[in-house]
Amino acid sequence: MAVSWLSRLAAQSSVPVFPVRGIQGEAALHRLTLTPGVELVDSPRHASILLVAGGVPPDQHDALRRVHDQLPNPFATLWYRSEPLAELASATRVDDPDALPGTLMTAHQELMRGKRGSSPRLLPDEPPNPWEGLGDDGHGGEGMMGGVPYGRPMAMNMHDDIRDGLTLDSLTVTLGPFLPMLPPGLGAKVTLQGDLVQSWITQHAPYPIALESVFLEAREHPVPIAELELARARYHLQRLAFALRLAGLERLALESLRLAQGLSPDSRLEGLRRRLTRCGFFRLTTTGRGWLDETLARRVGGVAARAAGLEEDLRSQDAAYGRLKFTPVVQSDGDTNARWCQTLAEIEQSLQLARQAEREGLYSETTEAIETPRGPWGEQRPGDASGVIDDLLPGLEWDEAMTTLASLDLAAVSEWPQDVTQELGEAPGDGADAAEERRA
Amino acid sequence: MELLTLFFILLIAAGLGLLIQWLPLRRQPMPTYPQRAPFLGGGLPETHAWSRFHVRYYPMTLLLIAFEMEMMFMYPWAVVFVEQGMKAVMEMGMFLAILSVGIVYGWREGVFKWQ
Amino acid sequence: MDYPLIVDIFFLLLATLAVVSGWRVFCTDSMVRASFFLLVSFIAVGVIMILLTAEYLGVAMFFMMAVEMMVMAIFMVMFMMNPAGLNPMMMVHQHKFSIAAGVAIFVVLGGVALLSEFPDNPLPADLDPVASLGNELLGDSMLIFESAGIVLLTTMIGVVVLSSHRGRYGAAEEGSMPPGLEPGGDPAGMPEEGDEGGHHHCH
Amino acid sequence: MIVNELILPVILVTIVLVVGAYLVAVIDGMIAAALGTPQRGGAWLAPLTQGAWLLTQQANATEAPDWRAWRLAPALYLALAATGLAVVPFSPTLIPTDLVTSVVLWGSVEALATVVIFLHGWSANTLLALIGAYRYVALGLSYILISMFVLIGVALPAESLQFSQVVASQEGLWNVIRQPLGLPLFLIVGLGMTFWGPFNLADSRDLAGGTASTVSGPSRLVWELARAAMLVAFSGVAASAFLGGWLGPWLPGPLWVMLKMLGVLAVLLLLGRLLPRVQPERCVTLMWVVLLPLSFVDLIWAGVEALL
Repeated sequence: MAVSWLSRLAAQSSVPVFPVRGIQGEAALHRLTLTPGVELVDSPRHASILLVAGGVPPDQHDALRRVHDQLPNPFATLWYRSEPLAELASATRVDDPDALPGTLMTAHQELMRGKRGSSPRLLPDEPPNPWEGLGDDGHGGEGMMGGVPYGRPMAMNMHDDIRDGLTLDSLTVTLGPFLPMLPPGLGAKVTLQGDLVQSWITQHAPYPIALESVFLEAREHPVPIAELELARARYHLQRLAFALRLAGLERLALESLRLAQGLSPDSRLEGLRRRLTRCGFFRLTTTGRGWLDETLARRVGGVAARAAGLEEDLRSQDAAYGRLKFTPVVQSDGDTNARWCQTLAEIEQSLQLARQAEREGLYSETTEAIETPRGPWGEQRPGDASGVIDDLLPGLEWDEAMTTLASLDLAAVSEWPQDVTQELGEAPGDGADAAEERRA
Repeated sequence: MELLTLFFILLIAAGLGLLIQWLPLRRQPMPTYPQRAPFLGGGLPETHAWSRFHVRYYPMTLLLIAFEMEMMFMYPWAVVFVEQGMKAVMEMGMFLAILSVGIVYGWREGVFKWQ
Repeated sequence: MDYPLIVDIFFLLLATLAVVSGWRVFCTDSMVRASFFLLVSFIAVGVIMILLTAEYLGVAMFFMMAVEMMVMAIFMVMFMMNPAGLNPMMMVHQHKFSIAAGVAIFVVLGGVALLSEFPDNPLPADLDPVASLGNELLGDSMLIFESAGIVLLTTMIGVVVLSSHRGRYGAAEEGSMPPGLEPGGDPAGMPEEGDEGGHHHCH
Repeated sequence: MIVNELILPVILVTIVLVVGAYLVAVIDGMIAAALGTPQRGGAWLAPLTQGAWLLTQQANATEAPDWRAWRLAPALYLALAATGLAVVPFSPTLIPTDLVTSVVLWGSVEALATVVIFLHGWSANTLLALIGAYRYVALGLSYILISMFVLIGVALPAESLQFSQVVASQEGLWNVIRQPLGLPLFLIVGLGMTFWGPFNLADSRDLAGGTASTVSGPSRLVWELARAAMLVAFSGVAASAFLGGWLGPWLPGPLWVMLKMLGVLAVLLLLGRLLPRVQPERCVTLMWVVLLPLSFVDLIWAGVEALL
C-alpha cells in the first residue's frame, strides 16, 4: 500500500508543533526548542500538533478555539499544565516537563499511523457573515464595494495615511493573544495601511510572567547574590533568544538558550556578543526606531529605562551590592538598539557580579526593594506596561513594530514563582490562573 | 530545437507542480470556514485583506522602470564591447553617468526610504 | 525560407494564446489578474518573436514586461477600488465606439498584411542580430541613444519630483526646510520670512 | 539526434532539479546540525519524512482566495526554476537550451520570479501573506538591476550573451578571479531570488511564514520544493558564469558543473544560516545605494579587464 508506506515515512518526521503560549508556559517551550525531533512552527497551518502550554484564561477560550480550528487535518492537541477545553475533555494532558517531548512524538506518530483520530472541529462550519445567494450576483456583494462578498465586507478607507497622507484602504484586524511574534497573551486591535501600523490599541495585556523563585525569596530574606544574578542573566538570555529567533538567527537563539540553561558564574558572554556583532544583528535588524522618552521609559522600567539613560536600579540601594562596587550600566539612546546593547551589558554585569559574590559569599541585604530583571520591585511588583506600545507602535512598519515589541519587556510580574506547581507537585495552575485573572 | 526542449522542460516542471497538488486534493472536502479564516493568533480581521494596498516604495518602482529601460540597451552593447574598444567605453560611460545622476538625485530625495 | 511544420503549429498556438489572454484582460474583475493576463499575452508575443529569430527582442520582451506588469499591478491595486474584483464589475466603457474602432483597426491592419508587398532580401546566415544591434547603437544611432539617456534622466527626475513625498529636508507637507548655509542660519535658497505678500527678491 | 537534443536534456534537467532540491534540504540540515540545531535522525532522511508528512496533510484554503493563481504560483515557480536550470551548459555539447541570448533569458527568469512570488502571497487574501508579498516585490525589483550589471560584466569578455560562450571565455582564467566583485554580488541576488536567509522578506518569522503562512500540505510541499529548485538553478548559473562551468581537469564536464553547483549551494546555505534578516526598508537602501554602485564598479572593472 502506497499510502501506508507514506504515512510510515511521515511518522518518522520531526514533530511540527504550534505552541499556544499560555500563562507560565514559556519554560517548557524553551526546553522544547532544544529538544531534537521537535520543531516549533509559527503558523498553525504548518503544524500537526497544537500544544497549549500553560493556562489560558476563560475569556480567551474563543480565540483558542479559533486557533485550534485553523490546524489542517490530521492534527492532535496536547495540554501542558493546562485545562483542556470542555469540548475536548478526553484530550491528552501532560504536567511533567520531562514527559512532554516523548508525548509529543508519540502523538504525532499515532496520528500519522492512523491510531489516533484527528481532533474534532470546535466551531460550526459557517462563514463570518452569510453570503451565499445574497446580493446582486449571489456572492454576497452589492454594487462596487458594498455587501459581504464571500462572507466579509471589503476594506474601505477610513483615514489619511499618517506618513504620506494618501487615502488608501486601511485594514483593521484583531491580533493575538496567541500570535507567535507578540508577547504571550498580548491582544490588540490594529489598523494597518500597507505594512505601516496606523493605530494600535492593546486589548489584552500580556500574561504576567513568573520569575524564578529566588526573586520572591529575596523579598523575604537575604539570598545569595550569585544565585540572584545568575537568575537575572538567565532571564535576559531567554528574552534575547526570542528576539534572535524572530530575526532569523536560529543558531544564535539556540546558543543563547543553551547558555541560559547551563549558566554558571564562570559562563562567558563574549562569544555570543562577538558573533552577534559580526553577523550584523545590530546594524541590519534592530533599528533606531522604537524610541522611548523618559516618561514612557520610566513606565516600562528595568532595562528599557536604563537604556533610555535613567540611572535607576534598586540594586544600588543594597549595601551588599555597594560592597561589590555596583554601579548601574546605562545607555543613552532609548531605542531598540540601545535596549539590546543594555541587555547584553547587563547580562555581562550580572555574570561578573555573580563571580565576585560567589567568591566572597555575599548575601543580599535589602528586602524591601529589589531589582527584578523586569524592573524595580519596591512598594509593589512591576506592573503591566503594555499601554506604552499604543503610542509607540503607530508609524512603524510591521517589521519594525515586531522588532520593537521583542525588545520591550512589558508584562507584569506574577505573584507566583516559576516552579510553584512543580515543587508543590500538584496539578497545574488552575488556582494560579484564577489568581492571575483576578489581578488582570 | 532549443525552444522545443525548453517547452518540454517547462511542461514537465509545471505539470509536476500541479500534479503534486492536485492528486491528493481530489478526495479532500473543502475545509470548514473557521479553518479558512486568516491566522492572526486567535484574532479576526474585519474585512478582506485585498484592498487598495498602500505600497511604501512606489517612487522606487518608477525609478526602476526608467533605469531598466536603459539597461536593455546594454546587452547588445556588451556583445560588441571588445570589438569596438574605447568607443564603446566612452559611449556607455557617458550614458551611465547621465543615469547615475538620476539615482543620486533619487537617493538624495529619499526615494529608497519607505514613504 | 523553409522551416519545420512545428514552427507553424507553435505560431498558431501562441498567437491564439496572445489574443485570448489579451481579451481576458478586459473580462476579469481582478486588477492583479488583468495585469498578469497582459503579461501572458506579451510573453506569447515574445516567443513568437523568438520564432522569427529576433532572439534578443523576444527575450527582452519577457524581461521588460515582467517588471513592468509587476509595477503596473502594484499601482492598479493601489488606486482602483475593489482591486481584487470581489464584487464583479464592468471593466470596459463606450462599447459601441470601441467595437467600431476595434473592427476598423483590424480591417486596416489585416489589409496591410494581405495587400502590401514584403521585401524579400534574405539575410546572410551568419548574421548575429544582437551584435548588429550593438554596432548600430555605437554607430549611426549613437546620438539617438544618448538622447534616450537624457530623456530617461528627465523621466527619473520627474518621477522623483512627482511621487516622492519624503524630500531631502523632510516630508513634503511639513514644509521641507533646507538647513542654513552656516550653522543656525536662515534656510538656504528660500524666500525670506514676511515675503509672502508675493514680492520675491530677484538675486 | 532526438535523443541527444531532446530527451537527454529534458531528463537531465528534471533529475538535477529534483535531486538538487533534495540535496539542498540535506545540506541545509547538515549545516543546521553543525551550527547547533538539535536533530533527531539523519539529515539524509529528514527531507523525505518531511515531504511525506506534507503529502498526508490536508491542503488548507482561505475564505476567498484567487484559487487558480494560488495553486498555479508554486507550480510556476518550479517551472521558472526548471527554465533557469535549462540555460546552464553542462558540457560544450550538452546544453538543454542554448539560446543566443540565454543570459537575458536568465534575467527574465529573475523578473518573472518576482511576479510569481507576489502572486503566491497576494492570491491567499490574508493579511500576513499580503504583507510578505509586497515586501518581496520591493526586494525583487531592487536586486534585478544588480544582477543585470553583474551578468553584463561576464558577457563582456565572452562577446556574447550565450552561457556556453561565457563558459568558453573562462578557459584561461575563471571570472571569479577575473572579476572579483561579481560572484559575491551575484550570490546576494541568489539569496534574494529564493528569499533565503537574510533576504527572507516574503516568508519570514515575523509574518508567521508570510506568503506560505496559509498554505499547508501538498501546496506547501511544492512551494518549498520550488524554492529549493530555484536555489539549484541559481547555483548552476553562478557556476557557469563565474566558476568556469564544465572547465576543469580529469573529470568529465557535467561532473565539474555539478561539483561547482554543490559548492555554490553550500556557501549560499551557510550564508542563509549565519546572517540575520535584513529590514525591508534598509534592504532597499542597501541594494540601491551600496550594492548597485558596487556592481557599477564591477562592470567597469570587467570592461577594463576585457580590453587589456
